[in-house]
Amino acid sequence: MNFDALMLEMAVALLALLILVADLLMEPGQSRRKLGYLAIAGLTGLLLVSLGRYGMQGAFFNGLFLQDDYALFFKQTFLIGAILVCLFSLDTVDNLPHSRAEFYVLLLFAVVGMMILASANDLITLYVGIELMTFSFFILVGYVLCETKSTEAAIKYLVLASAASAVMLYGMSLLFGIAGQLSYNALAKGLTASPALIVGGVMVLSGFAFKIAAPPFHMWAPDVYEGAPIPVTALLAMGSKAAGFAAMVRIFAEVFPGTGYPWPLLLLLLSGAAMLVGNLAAIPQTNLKRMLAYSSVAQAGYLLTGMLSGGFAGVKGVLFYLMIYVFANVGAFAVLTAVSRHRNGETIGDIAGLSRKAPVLAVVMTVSLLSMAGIPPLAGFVGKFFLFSSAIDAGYLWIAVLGFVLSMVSVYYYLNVVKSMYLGAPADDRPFEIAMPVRVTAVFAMAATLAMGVYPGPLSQLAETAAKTVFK
Amino acid sequence: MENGGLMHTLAFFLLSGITLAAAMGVVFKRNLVHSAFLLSVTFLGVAGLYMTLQAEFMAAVQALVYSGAVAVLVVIGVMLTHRQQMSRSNPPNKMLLVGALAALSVVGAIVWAILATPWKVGKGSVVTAGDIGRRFLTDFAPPFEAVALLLLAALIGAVVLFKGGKAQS
Amino acid sequence: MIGLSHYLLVGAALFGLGLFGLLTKRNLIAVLMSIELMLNSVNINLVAFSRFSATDAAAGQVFSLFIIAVAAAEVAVGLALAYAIYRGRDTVSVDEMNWLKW
Amino acid sequence: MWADFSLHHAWLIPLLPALAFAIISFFLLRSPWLAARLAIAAMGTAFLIALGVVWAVGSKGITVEAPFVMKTVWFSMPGLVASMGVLVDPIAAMMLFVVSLISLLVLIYSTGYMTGDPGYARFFAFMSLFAASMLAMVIATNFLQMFVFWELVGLCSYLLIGWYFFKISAREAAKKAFMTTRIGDFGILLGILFLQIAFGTLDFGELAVKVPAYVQQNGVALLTCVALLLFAGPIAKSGQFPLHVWLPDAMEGPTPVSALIHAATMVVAGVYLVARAFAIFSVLPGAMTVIAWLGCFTALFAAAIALTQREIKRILAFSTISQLGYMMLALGVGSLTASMFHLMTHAFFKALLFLGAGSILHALHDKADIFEMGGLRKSMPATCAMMGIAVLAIAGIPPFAGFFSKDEILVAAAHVSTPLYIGASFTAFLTAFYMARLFLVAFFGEENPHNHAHESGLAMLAPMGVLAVFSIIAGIVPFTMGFGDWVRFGPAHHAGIDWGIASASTLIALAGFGLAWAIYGNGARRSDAIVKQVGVLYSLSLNKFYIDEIYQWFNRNIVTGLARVLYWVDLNVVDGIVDGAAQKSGAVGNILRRFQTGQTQHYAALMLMATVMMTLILAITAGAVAGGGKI
Repeated sequence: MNFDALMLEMAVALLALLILVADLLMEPGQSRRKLGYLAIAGLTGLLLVSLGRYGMQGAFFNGLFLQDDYALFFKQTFLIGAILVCLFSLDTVDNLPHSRAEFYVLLLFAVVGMMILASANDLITLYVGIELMTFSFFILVGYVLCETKSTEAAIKYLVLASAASAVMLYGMSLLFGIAGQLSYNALAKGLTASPALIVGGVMVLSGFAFKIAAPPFHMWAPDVYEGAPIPVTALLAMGSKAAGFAAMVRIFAEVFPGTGYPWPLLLLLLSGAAMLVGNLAAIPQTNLKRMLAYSSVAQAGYLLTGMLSGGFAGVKGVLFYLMIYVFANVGAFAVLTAVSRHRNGETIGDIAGLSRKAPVLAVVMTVSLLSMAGIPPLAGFVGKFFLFSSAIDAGYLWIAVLGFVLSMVSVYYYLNVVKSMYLGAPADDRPFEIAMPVRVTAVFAMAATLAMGVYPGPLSQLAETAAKTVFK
Repeated sequence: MENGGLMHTLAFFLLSGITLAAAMGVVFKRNLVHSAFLLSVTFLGVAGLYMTLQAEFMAAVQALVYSGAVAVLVVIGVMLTHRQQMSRSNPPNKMLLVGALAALSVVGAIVWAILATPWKVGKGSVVTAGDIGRRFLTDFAPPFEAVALLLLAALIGAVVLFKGGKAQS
Repeated sequence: MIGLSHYLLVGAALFGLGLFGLLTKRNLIAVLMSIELMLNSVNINLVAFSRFSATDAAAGQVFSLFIIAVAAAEVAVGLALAYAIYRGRDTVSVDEMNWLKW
Repeated sequence: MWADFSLHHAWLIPLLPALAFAIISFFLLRSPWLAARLAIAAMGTAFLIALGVVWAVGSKGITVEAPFVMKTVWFSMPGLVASMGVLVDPIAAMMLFVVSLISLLVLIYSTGYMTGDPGYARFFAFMSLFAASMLAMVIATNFLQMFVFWELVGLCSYLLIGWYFFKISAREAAKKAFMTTRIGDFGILLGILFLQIAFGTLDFGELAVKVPAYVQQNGVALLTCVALLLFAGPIAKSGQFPLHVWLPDAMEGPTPVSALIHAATMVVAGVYLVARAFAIFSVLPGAMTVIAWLGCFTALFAAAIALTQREIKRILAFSTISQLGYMMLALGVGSLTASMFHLMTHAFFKALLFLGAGSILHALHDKADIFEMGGLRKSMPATCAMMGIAVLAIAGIPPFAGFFSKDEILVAAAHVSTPLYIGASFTAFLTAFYMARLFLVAFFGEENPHNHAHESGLAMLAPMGVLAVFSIIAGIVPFTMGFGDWVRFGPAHHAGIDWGIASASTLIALAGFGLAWAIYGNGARRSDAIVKQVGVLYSLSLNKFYIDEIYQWFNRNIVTGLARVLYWVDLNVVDGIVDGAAQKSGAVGNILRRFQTGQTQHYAALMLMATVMMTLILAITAGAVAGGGKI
């Protein structure tokens, strides 16, 4: 048995257990900040180690667990996201009334689940990966029990996610019935055209659509995003979505193309719906977390256009876009954390006049939002360019046009926030205190967004290498 | 139980009848305690169906984990959260029609899939507990470890959530 | 002669009942129970396929064991959350959990 | 030495102000003095490099056909290699010089004008970024790079126009500017996309080779559409009819911002884009005709509006639109030289006009109506003199700068079409009239006893003085030095004056002055009687031909109508599904509980319905329903 393939996953899991044990050894009242730093240091170390693992290809456990550049790229995306989220959640965690160490533990568990998803090459591994991630999120979402909103969000997420995975499981059972096996390779050969394949495939797709929040499977997202603690929302928005795409792209690239059904049509519909609903529903939102939720729905729509072509150019766009989305997202949520700590709220009114109280944060927020809107020269523009041009090359001109139009619309609500920050008057004149980790995270995220927009070459190269390993 | 015999047929209909009837009870009963106990019966019925499929190990796990642990957990949950008015503790909401429509259309799609698909029914194979165990420790080692983490996460979660609930009240 | 389709149909019926319960029960705990019904129907499918048609029969049963494990954990977390919201709002009605909307 | 260095480091020109922006916004927001000095130092250095670039272009024989290009790969993907780099040719060099010089002068002017503003340091940061984006746009080597900075220019203008955020009008103006220009940006993005698909490249140099070849093979139909899509950007950004509506409102920003927008950065970006892509436009007669006529119409139309406006900055804004129309007209009739020449001279005298207007507003505490100013000649002599120079320049009186560039345009137009020439000449008449009106009423009218005007400080007057000098010499000096040999498209354009046209245009301008003198001269107010005689025309002009109202009507009746239809669908279809028929009536009053009801089970029901729908779609498209499982 080759446990080297599982090295990253096991290391993160061990890190989590280490924190759990260390927590028991510490005084009950003591701050758990050290444990947060431990998590950050551990994850950063792993990220550095993982950089050397490109080019190591292989299938393990009878081909059920893949180690390739594609999985590695995603794992690095998760690691980067988790590191940054840990960094700007240090203060949030310090202010939790209880169970502070467990926060990091569960966050790391979620990362393990995402990593497993990226490597999964059979339905069981896929399912367990999804559930490990989702379970950690159930608890993290409901973490702030003194706010029943948080609990309500957790319950909604639990009920809907469980229902979605039940539907997905039923679909998987039908696929198993047709092919008689569970590994992707066997499914690719064994899936013959039949009604069961239609129903099973659609059910599996529904499960994925839930994870990536594509309408009408997106309804949980705004409510849960609003109710969850901000760092959790950030990780949910990027990690859960990225992991969903990681698994979905693999399945749709390896398993379904041979079946002869027009799967891209469904992806097209989901993509169009996501762009429409996400961008239009975001306009009237006043709560920034809700607005970002709808915006993340729209991002899922953009990302789905990359899957339409079924070729590696589109997948490359997906990889690239997810990585830069992590940075834009971290930037926005880090700023939101600071604002929320100051004002105890996250509405557009709470952020008004931020440019005068915390100019750096205002700039970071502006850059992050404009990157999501796809304004050049920020990274989001390049990402959208990759995605849409792959769709156009595959003959889906109109979805790209729709994407363009709705990106223009999205500028409107993003700019509303910018307007409020720069042109609004602050709601109070208390001095604005920004914790150092939050500032560091925010500035780093902005620098990355700018750098990747101005010079996207290396990342796009990396994404291309990674995408190629899916299409052997 | 051998496949295809009269006994098998009888057992199948009996067990599936019990299972479905109990499941209907779970869904339609207005008393949550009744629903909880009928859920246990459903699980046992499913365990019986596994027996007719010669999946004894599965049946055992089903009976132990589900009927035992899960059902007990549910009952505890019922006890914790509802203290009075048990007879009306499990009412339906206002979307019976929509719910029925949605459920029926999904079931319709599934039934179409089941009936219209030419399943390749082979001679069938019986799985032993040993097979399962071996697979757990070889091919499926990654998910096996992941599920261990998942149970740990659930444990931590339950503790966190219960503890938090107390701290605040 | 009882065959694969019979089991699948029982599974489908159970799935439908679970769905109906999921959509129409007010009590959170009853909703969780309904989800359990749906998961059981999946397990029936998997075990039936592994008995009748699968080339890799053990995989189906392994899958359903995983599902059982996850389902048990799900109930635990779900109940903890139900308890938490009951403490906070004195209700476990799913349709009263609508503070987060629009 | 310096020229060599400048040429190879031309990328420093935009980078220095961009760095100034970054440093100010991160470190210097609380030290305004230092911020202003830093911004000016960065811009000054950039200007010196730009001078070096101009020198290098002259001394090294860099021509339009043989530009200086430095490129690196920006990012690449299958079918697209986007490069980023520096393209310097005489056109770009001219732009670098003009933009950096005017930005520098405006920054110096702002140190005086913005004194006391709470956002002093921030202002300099934004202005630096604004100029940096424009400069970066100028040296772009391909459409994508250009578009990137084009957008950045738009964003900065949004922030600067909305500078006085506490004024609702300012906020609305900022939004209007951004949204209107985005309409154009959408067209430009589509145009770029089509170019990429059709030619596989966005590089200006490569396109210049490929497009004419393509036209010879495949005709002009498709490319004309592409060119018009591309032209949508300039229409919006350069304030051409009918997307000019944002420009007059954009004067809500501080006056230095207006000067920068109107003279050197934002609005000329559109003209520059057409010039840069002239290889595409020049082979498409249809597109050229559209550009020429639209330009001519805009020039005339905006001049007609400017006749009756009362606010000083608003008059200047419409005059900018009119002059931009001139530049477009020149491009449309195929004379890149004339257009660029006018762009340059216009930049100087329009910047001077705006800075002068700012000086007046500063002195009068933002009293903007020219009829309330009255007799500023005595209290503000320096401003008066310099504004006078600018007025002579814009009216096209020889030997001021505007005369030479306007003459080139008129000559070019006369060669192509007489109606265009007549339109342009008439515009010249109107221009002379309304500029004289502004000048006479504001400086020579009766003194308003409520005004306590005083001359502005040196920080404001010095930049104006520089601009005044340029407004005098920027025409004749380049003209004699052979501007047309360098800045051109196609064969060299030899300087020469068509004496007939020149004398005609001079006479026309003088006639405009004369009419203005007859009506407004000597502090007289003979205008009321005239207004009565041409009442309809007057109110049309005063109300800007009701364009804003037409848009509002459209918005109210068409857009709102669409919104109503969508609302009806939402109410009756979506809600019907989710809430069930029984609850429909009860839910009518509750508008916001539509989709996101907060009810977990509604969400679940919708998800399941979607799953069923997807199954149906797939089954039907695959034909599996009828075929019993076989495709």
